[in-house]
Amino acid sequence: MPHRWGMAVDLDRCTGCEACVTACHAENNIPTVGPEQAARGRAMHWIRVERYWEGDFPDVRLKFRPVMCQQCDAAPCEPVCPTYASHHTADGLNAQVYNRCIGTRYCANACPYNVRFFDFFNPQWPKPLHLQLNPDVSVREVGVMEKCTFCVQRISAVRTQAKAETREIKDGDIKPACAQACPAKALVFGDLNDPESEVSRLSRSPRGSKLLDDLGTLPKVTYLARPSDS
Amino acid sequence: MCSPRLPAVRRRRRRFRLAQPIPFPHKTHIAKGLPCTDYCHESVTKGPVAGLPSIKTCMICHDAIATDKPLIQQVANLQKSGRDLAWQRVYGYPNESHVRFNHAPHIRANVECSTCHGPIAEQTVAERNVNLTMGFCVNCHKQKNASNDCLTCHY
Amino acid sequence: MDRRDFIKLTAITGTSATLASCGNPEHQLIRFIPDDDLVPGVAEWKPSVCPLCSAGCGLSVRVMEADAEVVRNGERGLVKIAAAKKLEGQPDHPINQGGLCPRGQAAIQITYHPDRLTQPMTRSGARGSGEWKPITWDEAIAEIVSQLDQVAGEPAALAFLARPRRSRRLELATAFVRGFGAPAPITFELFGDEVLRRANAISFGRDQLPTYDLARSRYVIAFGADFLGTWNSPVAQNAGYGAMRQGHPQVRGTFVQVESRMSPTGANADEWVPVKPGTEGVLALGLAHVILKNNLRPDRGADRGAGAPGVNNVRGGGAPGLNDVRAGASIEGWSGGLTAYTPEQVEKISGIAAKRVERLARELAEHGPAVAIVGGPPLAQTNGLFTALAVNALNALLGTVGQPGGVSFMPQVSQPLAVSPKPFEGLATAKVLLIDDANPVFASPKAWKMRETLEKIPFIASFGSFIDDTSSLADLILPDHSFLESWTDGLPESGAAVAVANVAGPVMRPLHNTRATPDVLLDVAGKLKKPVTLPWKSFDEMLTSSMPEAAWATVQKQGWAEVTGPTPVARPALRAIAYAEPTFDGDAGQFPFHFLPYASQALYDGSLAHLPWLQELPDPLTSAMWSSWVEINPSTAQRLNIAQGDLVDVTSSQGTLRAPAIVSPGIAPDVIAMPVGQGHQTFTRYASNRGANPVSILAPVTEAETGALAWAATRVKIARAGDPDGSLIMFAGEMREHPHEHEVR
Amino acid sequence: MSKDSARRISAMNEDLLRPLVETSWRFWLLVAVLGSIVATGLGTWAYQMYRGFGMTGINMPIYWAFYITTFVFWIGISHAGTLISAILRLVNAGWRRPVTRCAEVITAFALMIGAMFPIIHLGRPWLFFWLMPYPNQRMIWPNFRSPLVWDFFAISTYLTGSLLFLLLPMIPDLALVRDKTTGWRHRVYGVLALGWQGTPKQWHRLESAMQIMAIAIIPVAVSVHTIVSFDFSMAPVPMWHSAIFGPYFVAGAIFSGIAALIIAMAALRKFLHLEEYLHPVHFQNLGKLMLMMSLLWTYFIFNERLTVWYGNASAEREVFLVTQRGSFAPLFWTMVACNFAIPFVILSIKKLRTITGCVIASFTVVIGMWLERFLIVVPSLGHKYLPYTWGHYRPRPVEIIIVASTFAAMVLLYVLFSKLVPIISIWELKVGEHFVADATPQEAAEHPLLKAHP
Repeated sequence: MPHRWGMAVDLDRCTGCEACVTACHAENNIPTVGPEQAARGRAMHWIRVERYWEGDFPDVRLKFRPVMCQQCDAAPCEPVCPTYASHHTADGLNAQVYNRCIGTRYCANACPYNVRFFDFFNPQWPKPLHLQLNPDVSVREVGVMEKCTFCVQRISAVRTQAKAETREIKDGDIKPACAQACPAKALVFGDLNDPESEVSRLSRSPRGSKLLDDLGTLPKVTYLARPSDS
Repeated sequence: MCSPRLPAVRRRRRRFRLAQPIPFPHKTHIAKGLPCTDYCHESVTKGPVAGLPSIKTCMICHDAIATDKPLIQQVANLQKSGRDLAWQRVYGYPNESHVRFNHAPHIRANVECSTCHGPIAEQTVAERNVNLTMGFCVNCHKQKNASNDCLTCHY
Repeated sequence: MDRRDFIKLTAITGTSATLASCGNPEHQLIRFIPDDDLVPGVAEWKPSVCPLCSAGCGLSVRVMEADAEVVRNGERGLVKIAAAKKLEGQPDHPINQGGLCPRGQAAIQITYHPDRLTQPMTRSGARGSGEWKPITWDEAIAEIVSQLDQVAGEPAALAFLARPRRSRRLELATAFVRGFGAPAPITFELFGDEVLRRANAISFGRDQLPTYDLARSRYVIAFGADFLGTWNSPVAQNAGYGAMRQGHPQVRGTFVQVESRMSPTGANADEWVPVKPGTEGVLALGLAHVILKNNLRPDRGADRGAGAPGVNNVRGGGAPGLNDVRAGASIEGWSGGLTAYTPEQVEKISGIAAKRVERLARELAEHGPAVAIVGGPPLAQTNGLFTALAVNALNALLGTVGQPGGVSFMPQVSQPLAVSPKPFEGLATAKVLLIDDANPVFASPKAWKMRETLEKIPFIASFGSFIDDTSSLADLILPDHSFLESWTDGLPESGAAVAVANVAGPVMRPLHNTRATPDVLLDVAGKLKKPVTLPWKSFDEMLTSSMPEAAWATVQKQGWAEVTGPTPVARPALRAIAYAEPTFDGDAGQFPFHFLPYASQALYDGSLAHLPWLQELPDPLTSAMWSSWVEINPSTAQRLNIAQGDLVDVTSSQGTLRAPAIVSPGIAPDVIAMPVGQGHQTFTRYASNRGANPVSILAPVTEAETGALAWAATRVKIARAGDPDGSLIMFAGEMREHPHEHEVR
Repeated sequence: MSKDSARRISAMNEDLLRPLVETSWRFWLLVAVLGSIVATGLGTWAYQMYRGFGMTGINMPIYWAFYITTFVFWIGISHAGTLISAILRLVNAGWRRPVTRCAEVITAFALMIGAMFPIIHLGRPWLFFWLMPYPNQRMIWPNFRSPLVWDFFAISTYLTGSLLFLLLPMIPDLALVRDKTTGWRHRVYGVLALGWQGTPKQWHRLESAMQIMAIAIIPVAVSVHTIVSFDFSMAPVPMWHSAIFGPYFVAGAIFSGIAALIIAMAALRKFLHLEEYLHPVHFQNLGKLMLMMSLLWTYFIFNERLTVWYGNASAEREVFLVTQRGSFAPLFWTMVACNFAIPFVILSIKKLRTITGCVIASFTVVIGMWLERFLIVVPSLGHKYLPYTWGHYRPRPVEIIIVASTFAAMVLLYVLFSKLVPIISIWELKVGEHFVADATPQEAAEHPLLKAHP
């Protein structure tokens, strides 16, 4: 049976520290765009920690919610792409193929989660910052869309490794950069087709729900609610 | 890092026969019973990159072997001056192809070096004889029943 | 030209083409023989230590082959190097347990920073002009040796300025200056925890920061401490917090935060209790009063004679006779049941309803194990020590000191930190100043006249890797290796149950013509006219000799080892103190608002403002990037006609700063908060002249007992100064999930 | 043939062919001015490609803005023509005769300009051909599920049809130009006239072809704008995902098309001195048609917004409120004024329904319809489901210059066209005025075409 990669985000564990955000930048060669571009709304964060205020002082509360590509099973980004740059893989990932992307940005409009980012310019890494770039991940050029890949390079590496050792991939072998970095262990990644995996167990939790569930996108990221939020 | 000047455009054209620091005779070394994946390109079995051997690798053998040849002496002198052989890559992908090729699984699947690199074993200076187009990869993947998903190579 | 060429041509306008062409350096850069033998394309993981704060998280560094441009023998060329690619938390490290905070992740950019200093330099223009002349290391060392020789024999002529860290590095510096006959290094950190250390010494005999066993707590009440963000050992505390919430089946710990401005930590609380600044200790004692009065004391607290075996060894290292009864004894009226702190009294002082105090006390007592945490702003008041002692006493009463789910103290093998509350005092007499990566010009109030003091010192040498507000005043720059290029060490004070010594060797070769500062000090020590004799030839030799062989072997493998040794015990004089009303600088009529600077989640105390990843990290609460801002309560903003993004003048008795406003519901109407981090005059291309520095307008008020800077005790007034100027850059659009529902309500 | 009608015919020939042979310095000046604006636009586009798409004001999450707005706008304008002239031909409205060609030309040029925008807005415009199904070595086809690929087919079909529809009735006039001119013009128009001799067989074939085209082009035109609306309604974006978008877009397209037509006719009338051929009644009739479309448009937008208001889905409500009374409210109410209030007042009062009145109303409608497209595209994208990601949009100079230059391009193409081809269909006009004899050889006078159009 093919794998079906998914994630569970425990909002009760998440403290909004944003370690995942920097980890993702470091892993995936995400450029910083600088203050002028950031002011124009071009900052790129494949994973972001949304925060919402509730109530007013003094009875005020705050909600954090890390949002990355939800890797939907019925992804609205996929059918709209005219060139198949955005497509579905056998193990359920929403792939973004940079070299096939011509930059219509239609996928980003169709994405209800707004997790797709566009390279408005060629990325800049003033020397020697470029030495940090991860050689396992593409450096995207101007005019293409990019987004969270569930760290497909890590999935691929573990798959290759497992194959070389003629074994199955074990639960916990693969950790995307965000899940690896998370100090509070709020992010759990794994195979949803394996009923025993940690992510499957968490996805079945009664606290679990999908983001914008009513849109019918069938996301593979499950959010586990903070009990006090109900 | 290298500078982004216009000659980069011309480079691809010249790539098929690049000026190497020395005319390395692949043929001679293979004939002497030195397989590609030992010593010189040994990382090919371990990871994604085949690697271009440093002068240190050359000198492991040539410290003793063929030390009378002028070319070898040239190499030895180069090493003494602290410099490495500036090999020019013959096969590779431009960044905008976004190809993440991994040698190791291909070696494990018993793909011959010559499948992708042509008769390099019979060449002296390495030449690019196989055009590694996407069609080339896809056809082979189809034949061998390997995954043909875009995400297999492009990420 | 075919299509591919065309793409290439268009791509050439930017870096991607540059990067693409890097593997094919046909443009004639010479290649040098590599020093490292790495398998290309295959990652190696090496241990290291995060240098950014005193938490001391263990790192696992991904190292891969990369082509670097270097200069060798005056020739520019390419060489394959082992390059650090990513920092991850080390899975087995007892403190961070595999996790890492956003700042730690970004630390790698220190090594590769484009504005990092690459070689020794001497000042060529006027002081502070930013004009430098490159020199060789020999010249640089000769210069510093001659400067030191000139002041040899003058006891207070040499000063060494560093950040307070328990580390062998600082010990080496101490040994150096002591050997020279100078006073110990002056260590200063804006968000230092001297008050809490002193309080812990008084209450528990431990002059260090506490460790919280949050994973096993069922009720956590925190007073101002941003323990999930920037305070103490945030990664360890996050790990514990996650486990407290969802680590146990069916049991979910409750978390209450008491503070006057919602911190990223407070944002996670089940109950958020806004309190008048400086009255947190009163609330703590109010809770204690209710517990005492109603005899709600948990059973486990009945016997407080000995630590429970097998759990966090609070009194570790044998400190017989020290028990936490002492904690209560430090509070006036404790034995009498704290009658001065009835809920009604607490309501009057702190503004928290008596009923709420009563309820919180009952919850605390009933939902054990419970723990109270204090840190940050409450301790940066004139009565900070009282507040810390009060919370310590509450913890003692709750019976969870040294118990599972409570507060404990990590065993220590090093002497406590000697922190200088007023660093400028030690500098007044200095003729030669050595600065090791400290930036007091930025991180101290203008009123301390740090810049003026430094300008008067005849010779300043800086070891830092960057030109910042302080090192721009230096005469000589002796750039250090980055932490990834050299031996690093740290002796964390908290975050684990065992004594941890972090020591890691270099994971990569130096990129630039830099030298490790400890080795430079050792070199200089030997070259002085009257040499300072130190027992080590190099820093790694010092590190080797600092631990047993077995531990050394472990250290080399994993970057840390458990060490043992007698834990130093502090026994400061015990004197019961009572609540004293906090005093603030500035008349309440003229300056109606409390000014609360806080450590930024991204930029910490400003020492990380030069890292682009962190500049572009949206602040967790406001989502601001690359900005400074002033947080204002909506009702206050409305009253003063201030809208989001409007420029606001914040004026204290010390001066005025201007920054854009963020209208935030998570702040009390009489409090104005501002993140520390921006406002550097000089600090690389990313942070220079960006935003405003709230520290600059702080009044030089100090905590009454310890003399530490009371950075939360300044009052300010604010006024709208203009329309938005675009300097406030936000990542988020809206702050509420249902903006209009809110409006309707 | 009376003397009178002979004079009339010769005057007609002279009036309508004059622009083709006489060129004043004013014309060259106009072409120079317009040409330089267009050149600036092209240069700006090149600059945008060179520097990166970030030169625009587009951002996360407003990934479509000025360019797509203008794309939809021009595709809408393109309905001026073919659709209107086809309907008028089919219902045999006699007053259409001087109008049809003006209208059809608008279609062709508006389509060409409109079709540029999906390419201009691409992140990597040099790869635009990946939108087309072309045989390639890698056997990779475009994604036929994508509305953008449907767009490609719809627009290319419509453009082909419109060009045919424009060119077919041009043949007799090109032959006329051929016959009335000498030298290079004679030779060029001789080629363009495709050997038209005006034989009954040719008239018959022209008639059949035009009938077929007139009928065929209507569903194509309707489908084109429906498919353009699918670009939006296929995406789960609040206020986009709407079943009404198809007819709503078509109605809006015809509405703006009529406005463009009125403006074009008035301009031609004034600058080419065609007062004798374009009468106030033509404007009044088109004005009435526009009034009807204005009311229809108003009905649609009322419909759209009312159902959203009652539906009260949270995401849609946010978009609704931000357009209705939030930051987009000034634009929204300007649009309502431009598309409803002003044209309604001008066009429903007979006294105001003069040529000037109609032109004023048309200008407001053109502005209003551009705003309508803008208000469809931008507020929705800026206010999707997760408020954390809401954003603002402000156009940047490159976008403004490129969009503005397309208006100049439209005028330029129109001016050049009117220089090369009689902008009013001479033979149809003659047919309408019973000057059959001159228009056609005698033996063709009995042809059903002429009977059908007395």
